[in-house]
Amino acid sequence: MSPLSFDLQLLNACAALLLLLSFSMLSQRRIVNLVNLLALQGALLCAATLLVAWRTGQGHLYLSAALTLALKVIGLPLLLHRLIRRLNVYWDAEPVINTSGTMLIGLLVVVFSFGLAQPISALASTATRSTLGIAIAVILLSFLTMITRRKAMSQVVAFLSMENGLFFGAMSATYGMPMVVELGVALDVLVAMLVLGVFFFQIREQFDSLDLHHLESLKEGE
Amino acid sequence: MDVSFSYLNACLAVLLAWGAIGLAGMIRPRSLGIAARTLFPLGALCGIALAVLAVLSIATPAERAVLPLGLPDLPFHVRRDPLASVFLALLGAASAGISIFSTGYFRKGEGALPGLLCLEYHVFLASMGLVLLADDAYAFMVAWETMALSSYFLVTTQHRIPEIRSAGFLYLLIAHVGAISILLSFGVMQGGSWQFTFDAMRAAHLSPGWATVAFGLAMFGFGAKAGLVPLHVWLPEAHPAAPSPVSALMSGVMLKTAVYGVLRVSFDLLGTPQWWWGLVALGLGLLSAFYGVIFAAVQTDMKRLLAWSSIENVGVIFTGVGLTIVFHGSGMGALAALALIATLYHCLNHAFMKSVLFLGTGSVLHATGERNLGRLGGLIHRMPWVAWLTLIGVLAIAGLPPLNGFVSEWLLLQAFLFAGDVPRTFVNMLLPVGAAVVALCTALAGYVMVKFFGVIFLGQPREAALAGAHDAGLVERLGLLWLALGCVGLGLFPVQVIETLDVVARDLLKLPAGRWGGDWWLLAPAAARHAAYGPLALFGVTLIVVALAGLGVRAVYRRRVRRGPAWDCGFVRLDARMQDTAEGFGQPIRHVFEPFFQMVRELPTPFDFAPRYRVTVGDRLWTLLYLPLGATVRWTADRVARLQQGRIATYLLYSFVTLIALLALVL
Amino acid sequence: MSTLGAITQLLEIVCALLAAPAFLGWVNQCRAWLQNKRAPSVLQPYYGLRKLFHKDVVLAENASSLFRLAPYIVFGTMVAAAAIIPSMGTGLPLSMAADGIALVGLLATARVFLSLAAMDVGTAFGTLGARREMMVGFLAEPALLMVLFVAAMISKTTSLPLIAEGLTTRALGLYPSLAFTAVAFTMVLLAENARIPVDNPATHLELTMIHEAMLLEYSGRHLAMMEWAAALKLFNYACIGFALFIPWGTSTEASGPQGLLLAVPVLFAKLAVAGGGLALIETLSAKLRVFRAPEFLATAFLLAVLGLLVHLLLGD
Amino acid sequence: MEVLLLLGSPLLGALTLWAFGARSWAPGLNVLFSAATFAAACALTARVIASGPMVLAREQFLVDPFNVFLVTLTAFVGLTTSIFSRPYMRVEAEHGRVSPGRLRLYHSMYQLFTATMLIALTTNNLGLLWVAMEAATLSTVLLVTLYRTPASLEAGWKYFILCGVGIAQALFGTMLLYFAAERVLGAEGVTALLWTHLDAVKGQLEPTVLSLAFVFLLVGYGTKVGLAPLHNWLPDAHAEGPTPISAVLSGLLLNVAIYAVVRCKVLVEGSLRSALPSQMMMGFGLLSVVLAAFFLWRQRDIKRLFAYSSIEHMGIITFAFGMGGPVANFAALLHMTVHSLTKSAIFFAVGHAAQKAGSQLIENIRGLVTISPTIGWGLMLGSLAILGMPPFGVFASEFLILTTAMKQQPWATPLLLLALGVAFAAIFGKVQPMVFGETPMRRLPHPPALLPVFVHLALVLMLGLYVPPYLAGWYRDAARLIGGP
Repeated sequence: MSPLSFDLQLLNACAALLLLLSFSMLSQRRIVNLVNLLALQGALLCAATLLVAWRTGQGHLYLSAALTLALKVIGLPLLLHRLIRRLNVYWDAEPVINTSGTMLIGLLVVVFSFGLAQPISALASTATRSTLGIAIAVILLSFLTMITRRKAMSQVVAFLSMENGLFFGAMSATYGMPMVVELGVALDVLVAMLVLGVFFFQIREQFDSLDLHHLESLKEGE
Repeated sequence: MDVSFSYLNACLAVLLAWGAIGLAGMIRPRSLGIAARTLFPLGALCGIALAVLAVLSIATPAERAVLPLGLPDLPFHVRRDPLASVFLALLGAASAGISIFSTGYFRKGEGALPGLLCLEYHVFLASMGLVLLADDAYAFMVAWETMALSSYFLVTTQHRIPEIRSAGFLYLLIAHVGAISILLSFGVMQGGSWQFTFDAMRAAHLSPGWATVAFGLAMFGFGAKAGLVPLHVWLPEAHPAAPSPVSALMSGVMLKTAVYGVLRVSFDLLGTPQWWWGLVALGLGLLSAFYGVIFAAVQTDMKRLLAWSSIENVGVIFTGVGLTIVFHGSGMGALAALALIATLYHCLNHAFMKSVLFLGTGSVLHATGERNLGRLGGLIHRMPWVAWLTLIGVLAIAGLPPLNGFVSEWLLLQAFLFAGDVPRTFVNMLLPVGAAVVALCTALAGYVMVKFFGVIFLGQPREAALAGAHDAGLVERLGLLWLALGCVGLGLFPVQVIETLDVVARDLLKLPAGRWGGDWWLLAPAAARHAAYGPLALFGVTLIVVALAGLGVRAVYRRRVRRGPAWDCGFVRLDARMQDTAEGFGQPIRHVFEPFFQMVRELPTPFDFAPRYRVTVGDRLWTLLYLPLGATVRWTADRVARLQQGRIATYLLYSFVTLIALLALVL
Repeated sequence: MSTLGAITQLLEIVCALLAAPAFLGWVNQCRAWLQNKRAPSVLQPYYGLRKLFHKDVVLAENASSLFRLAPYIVFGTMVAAAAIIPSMGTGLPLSMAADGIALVGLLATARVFLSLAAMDVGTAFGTLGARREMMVGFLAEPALLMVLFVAAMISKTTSLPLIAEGLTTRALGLYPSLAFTAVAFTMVLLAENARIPVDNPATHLELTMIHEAMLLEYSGRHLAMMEWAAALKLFNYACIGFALFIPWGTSTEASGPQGLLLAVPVLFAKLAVAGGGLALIETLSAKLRVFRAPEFLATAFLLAVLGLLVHLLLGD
Repeated sequence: MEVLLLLGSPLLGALTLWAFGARSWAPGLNVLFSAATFAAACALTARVIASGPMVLAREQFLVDPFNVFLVTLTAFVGLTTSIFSRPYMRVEAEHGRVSPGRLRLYHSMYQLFTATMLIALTTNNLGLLWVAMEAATLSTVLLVTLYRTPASLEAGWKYFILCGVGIAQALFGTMLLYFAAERVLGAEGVTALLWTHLDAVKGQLEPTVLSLAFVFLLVGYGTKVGLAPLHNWLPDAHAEGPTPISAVLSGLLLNVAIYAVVRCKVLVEGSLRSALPSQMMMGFGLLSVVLAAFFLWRQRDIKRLFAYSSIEHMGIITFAFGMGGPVANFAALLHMTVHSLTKSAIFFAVGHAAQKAGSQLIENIRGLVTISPTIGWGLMLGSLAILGMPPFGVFASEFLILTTAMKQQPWATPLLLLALGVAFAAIFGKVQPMVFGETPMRRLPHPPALLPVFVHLALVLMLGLYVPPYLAGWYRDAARLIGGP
């Protein structure tokens, strides 16, 4: 097996870091830190995109990287920070499952996603194919984070992290989606954030808190 | 579509006319004059026309047509054959009487608007007709469910009464479940041809297993409609809840569509039924007959009593169906034809007699506002017309010669009697027991009917208010008369009817054409040597004897007739409350068949100044079968509801687990 | 329709009409003898009828026309029933028109009218009697039908004359099925004719009576018709029994007028024996409580069905 | 041209109403734009009838038998709902439940929502389909929370998060699809997400990838369809939003989502040549039908009741598409049509009923037929129609589905029978006392305008007795397109 070229090594390092970040998000309970981790994740994603763009010379990837930078590294974290300050939510409550348990499940999820990615990676022609497993793992770990959180804000952060994972996956499997789609997705994410912002204020106005246990009244079972 | 004259087209035109009459009622829905006094007689005319057409067409070969309605690949197919004609005749003739009666019956301010009633009523009639004519599964199901739906709305005419609402609900629920079952049966019968016409089903070859599944589903579905035990629970609730003409239609005609369905499925669509299916039908029929009649005997509500009696009669009819299948499956064509004729005859009979009785109760209800037998009595003085016409129905349904009920009973017993050669010993042993049960049920029906007539019309009025009761109006009498004449006619001229039914039976059972034996006045299924019944002669002799006796006694003994108070046996005050109540009259039956009833007694204390003994009789099957069923569903629903916790994390977990599980599945 | 047939028919009807009260009287006489009482004359029922016919009718104020019609209907059906039972000869033209099942139907008609008439006046006794009568009826009727069925299955016909003929021509022997049904039939006969142990025709004790309770409101000629009809009923039942179980001696088409001449004394002999037997049973048994009557009749029903099954199993 | 008009009209409407949505004539404008959309849809339909399916705008848009009737249906229900919402929202505003500002939001988002659905239906690009679906979610989130009550906020939040997460899975699925297609269609990626191209080469697509992709797509779009156990947002969102929105959510959005699932299923099945996708869909469908039937049993809120009924019907449709084959597909398409017409009609009637009663609780709504025969009969007939009573069209499709199931998947029929029975008992047992019986409510001075209800019911009735030949032709073509085992 020939040693990988330097840029690929870099890319793999990025991917590994992304996975690490996902784990730390899974265990992180301070919301401010969570947002910072998200910004970092965005930055890594941006870097990875740039690397791939440079390597393959595909123009639209640069644009994609720029979008990521603008939206996910700068825009959304800033927005979230503002919200945190305005709404005064810094801490998430005790997670549903304790941290070590969550980690263990996370580990299983990672193993599962690597297994899942195996057949796909084997088919892929892209140089980045080996990182697909990590993309899936990021998605599923973010999913897990959403499940274990009790504050609306941290759920949203995890949700955005899932989007990051999706982008990373798209990039590693196919060097990104067609431009139209990427633009559309970006627009959707932006709008989603705006809607969420509105939402947070509405929720707080009603419940004086962003704690999700207020949002558990519509149910069937006793 | 061919528009030239054919019986089929003419029948369809009548159905269309019914639909149009119904719609016409909605032009001015509040006008009683238009809806009741004008449109119902028109509907009755249509009924007569349909009956005439159907009778004329019975012996003619099947006709078919395709209507420009329905699903793209499945337009409505219609087909009239002898079997359909018999039931069409039943529908037309019975509904004519009921429609005439309805003309006078519906009054202002009773539940729904007259126009709406008119619409529902005529749609009900038309849909029943379409059920009989349908020749593909879709048209059949549409007509079938329209029938259920329109009758549901008729049942809930007085929807402000909670009991009527729950009766309607139960009715529609069971009807719907039954309809789904019928639909699934059609699904089996189409046999992978994806053709839902009955022709395709006739051509499809099913394995015995699948054929049994189809028969079972059909039996369940049609049995639910017919009110076979244990699917009968809706019937004693829904039939009494409806206005009386509708009760008459439901009991008299609608139940027969279920019989038609079973006959159509087992003999026509499935080809040759397997003989042991007959035992299933026979068993259910006998059970229903017995169960129905003992419950009828202990009822205190006159319409409910009649409803239970309908269960009994449906049971008898299904007994006949079962016999037919057993004989047919054993290759005994002639006997199968005899049993089938008995079945069809009883269908016709029951349509007339039950209609008379229900309409009679309708008149009583109108005159007195009372359904409870315990508050009626002595109405023969106030309502002689209704009383005497009802008496005909009572005697007929009790199976007494020379009226019609006896004829079908006689035929059925003959079929049982000659069953000795079924090539299966076990069945041979079983059939006589069946005959015994039929005999018992008929005798019990007599008991029930004496109670019904005696408590309502005879004796002293149990309530002071009854003194103001008035007899039925002219048109109502006319309707009753028509139906009562039907009972008499069917009773006195059975040969003519049976000759026609024989054609149907031979057609349905695919037997070679032949002629029904016997003279015009003498009913003899096999040969006069074996068994014969000549109602005209019997009736004539009895009548002559009665007349001679009456005239003779009067001529010879001219003693006076004095009126005096009834003998009080030494009691000082003999009042109406000393008569048997309905509960009292049912007491022997309650006593004898106690294990079948679920009774709650309310015994008065010795210190009670106005003591009242009350007993309510419940249906054990309701508590044993339906309540647990409902409880199970509720229990499951409670468990299922716990899935919806309200916590978003849980919901996300569901998605997560689903995703992981599916991915694992794919890997 | 042969002349002989017509003659037999007429003779039977007349004979039934005339002999029925005498048969009742004979039974009563026998019973009195057996109970060591002074017996009334055999003709006592005739005296009773004559007296009643000559009395005024007192109708309850509440009675409807059904009440006045019922005696004639009951009487008429009984006569019609007598006309189709082959008591003397089997060549009855009318029996073509009504077989065994129709006979049961006729008897049921009579019962229903009797009960309805009893309910008409609206006294406690009338309804009570009607209820009890119907209670007896609903079990007795199917039992009787089952009895007929056994005979019908043996001779492959439901026509009573043909059954009788068929049974006559069979070899003499022991038929277990017929034995069962004979017992059942006797029980039905007792119950249907208001005899002990089910009813006691001699008392008017309200707690136990059935038939008399229904007639309580009748008087004069109406009562006479009812009494006569009751006597006819007993006579008819006896003749049904003869036709089913001891049919020997009845005339057939083949035996000609001589047969008919012979049949009359044979019938009277049978009646005499049967009356004695009936009286014996009545003397030896005790009156059952009314609520035990269904059990008594259920036994009869059961026996009849058993007879049927035995017949099917043993094939005789 | 027609497509441009079709998509342009609601987009323009959204913009215009964003500006003027608070004016008194805004509801009229809303109707006007919806009418224009409907007119465009009709024109498009006419063109398709005349000249057959077509691909437009550099292959980005596609009109074929499968979506043309859905487009017309969407535009039609959009129009009737806007007609219904005019008096309905006026009363809401009079009651002070919505401010003029929110009415502006409402009208604008209503148009935007219509636009996104139409884009999702007409686009040929699976990526755009995703974008439009997401946009549809976003535009309705704010509508669901229009009343700003705690319950509506909760419902909106759940809707947003669950559908957001769900649809993210769909994006990943789309990506995997793209990945597989790219290997066949070339790396330039211009055509690799176009459905027509994918359909042409579906036999060469890599089965392993596609099966994974299908799982993600099914879970993703299935969340929007409301398949159990992914359905949890649906009853909340339907019950808490304004009734016109419940009507379009239930009647239209679910259809669009199921459309997306089926489009994907066609590709995956073509590649896999196995029954796996079918089995998954049948499993989801059955589970939804059964669970929804039991959920129905406990409902106390009328809109929630019918929301669960929607889940049940989506389950039936999914099950039918899962069975596949010309008959089942045909039935499923017909069912989509009649369900959306019927369900929206029911919501119209329910909306009026709840408004008159001042409560959505079933126990507070009694004897509607007494205070207003039109509302009462509308609700009664609508419920009976949705319960599969003939001669309404829902019965026609259920007839075909059940008979097919009896032949192809007999194991499923006891479950279906059970579920339909339980659902019937549950819904009818609750609707009957609402419509019939005594009522504490006062009789209305004027009959409410319920034209849309009866127009819908009349159409459903017609579809039960007569399906126009061209519609039947589309169903048949689409059924062939969808294929199946």
